[in-house]
Amino acid sequence: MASISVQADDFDITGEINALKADRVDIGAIVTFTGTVRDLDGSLTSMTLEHYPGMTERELQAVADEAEARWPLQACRVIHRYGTLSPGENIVLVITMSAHRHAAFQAADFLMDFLKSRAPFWKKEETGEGATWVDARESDELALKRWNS
Amino acid sequence: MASISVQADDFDITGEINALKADRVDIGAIVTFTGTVRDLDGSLTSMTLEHYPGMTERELQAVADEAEARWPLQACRVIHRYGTLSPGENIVLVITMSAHRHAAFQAADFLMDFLKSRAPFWKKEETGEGATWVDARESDELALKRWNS
Amino acid sequence: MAQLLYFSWVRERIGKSEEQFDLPDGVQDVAALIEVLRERDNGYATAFEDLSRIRIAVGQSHVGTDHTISDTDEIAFFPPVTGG
Amino acid sequence: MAQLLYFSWVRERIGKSEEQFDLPDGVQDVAALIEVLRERDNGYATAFEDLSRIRIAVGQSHVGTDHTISDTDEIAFFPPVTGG
Repeated sequence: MASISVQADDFDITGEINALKADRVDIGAIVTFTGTVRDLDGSLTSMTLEHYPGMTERELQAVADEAEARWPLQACRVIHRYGTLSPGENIVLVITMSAHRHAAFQAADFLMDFLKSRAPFWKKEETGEGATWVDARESDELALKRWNS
Repeated sequence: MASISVQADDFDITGEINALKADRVDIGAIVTFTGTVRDLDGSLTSMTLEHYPGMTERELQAVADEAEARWPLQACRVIHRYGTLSPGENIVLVITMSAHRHAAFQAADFLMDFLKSRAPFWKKEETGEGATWVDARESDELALKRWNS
Repeated sequence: MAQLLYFSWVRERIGKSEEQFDLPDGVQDVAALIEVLRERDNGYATAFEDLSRIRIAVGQSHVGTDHTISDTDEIAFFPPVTGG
Repeated sequence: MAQLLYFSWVRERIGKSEEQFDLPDGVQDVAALIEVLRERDNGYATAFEDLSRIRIAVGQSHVGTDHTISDTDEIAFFPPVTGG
């Protein structure tokens, strides 16, 4: 079953992969996606992620279960951080494991698209000028439509 | 510029990401693909990867450069192992970093498809019954066609 | 009493993150609740001034403004999500 | 002298991984070279019995059987690759 975590702490990708994979030898393909705090113009001091405890876990579990229903995955893990993060820090980790590489790629891509539009997190960017809530992007809504057919 | 390695030694994904990313804060999305030695029916003793030294490095560099030309990547790394590996061990690692997640996903997917059909490696599987060269799969040739349009 | 939750700039405009709220008679869906809240004060009015920017969860599931609500529900209002 | 390289089961069938080879007069492309090699002994004949299973690199780049070759080339023969 897909495993999810909502946590303040950072994660270690190699460690998470090893814990998921353990001694299994039926996995041929492992895909990870890591989202990090981006600061394109050098003005960002920090980013704070607010979330909706309870609903966050439900939504992450639901999207991970859906990925496991759509693709032949041997393991699936989602970790999303909350709290105040610095530029360059990790925000989110998705890991998919499958016998087949295209299943692992597609499931990870799908997980990120759904997470972006459904998981109740809100980013606030702090700069020298003050703090601003990040606006949702229409492209994230559009990305979801790829998975409806 | 894309960085490639052909090596006998194992790799550490977190370590490779940290080395590539360093202190950069303009990266928002990191995708990794890891291919591992699969043993679906429990009969595999080991797998040996033969390669063509010289040409292997050229092909890996060419496909990584092509990925950087097609997508806006901030970093791209390919590591491919050779030699004798046990079931479950790592074979190949692809890392792509971009400001945008779809670019990172597509570039990693592309890299694996091209690598599978162009990089001069040959797998030999050893079981209790003897050793067999793994046959190329037609599906790997077909996967390439996705990237021609 | 319904439990109302507010997040992100909805929370900041209203000035609180949660409250108990007795659904008035006749308020049977989210849209009707929003109309009632808007009348309370300027913070609520500002939070709900553009409903295209408001998302709703009832019982921790995404719903639309036509979703039926009752006095035991957990009802959350927030902007479009921006995690990941 | 051309440098010939063999990999995987092509190497095993021929019984060596590399050799120097003096291209005979008239051998100007890979296809002609394969015809000459096939005649050398049963190992070569078996290695090259099904050309649909043979891939070729000249100067460490993938080429087809119609690729022109010269006496200074590095010419490699191998099965379809199976890395990754």
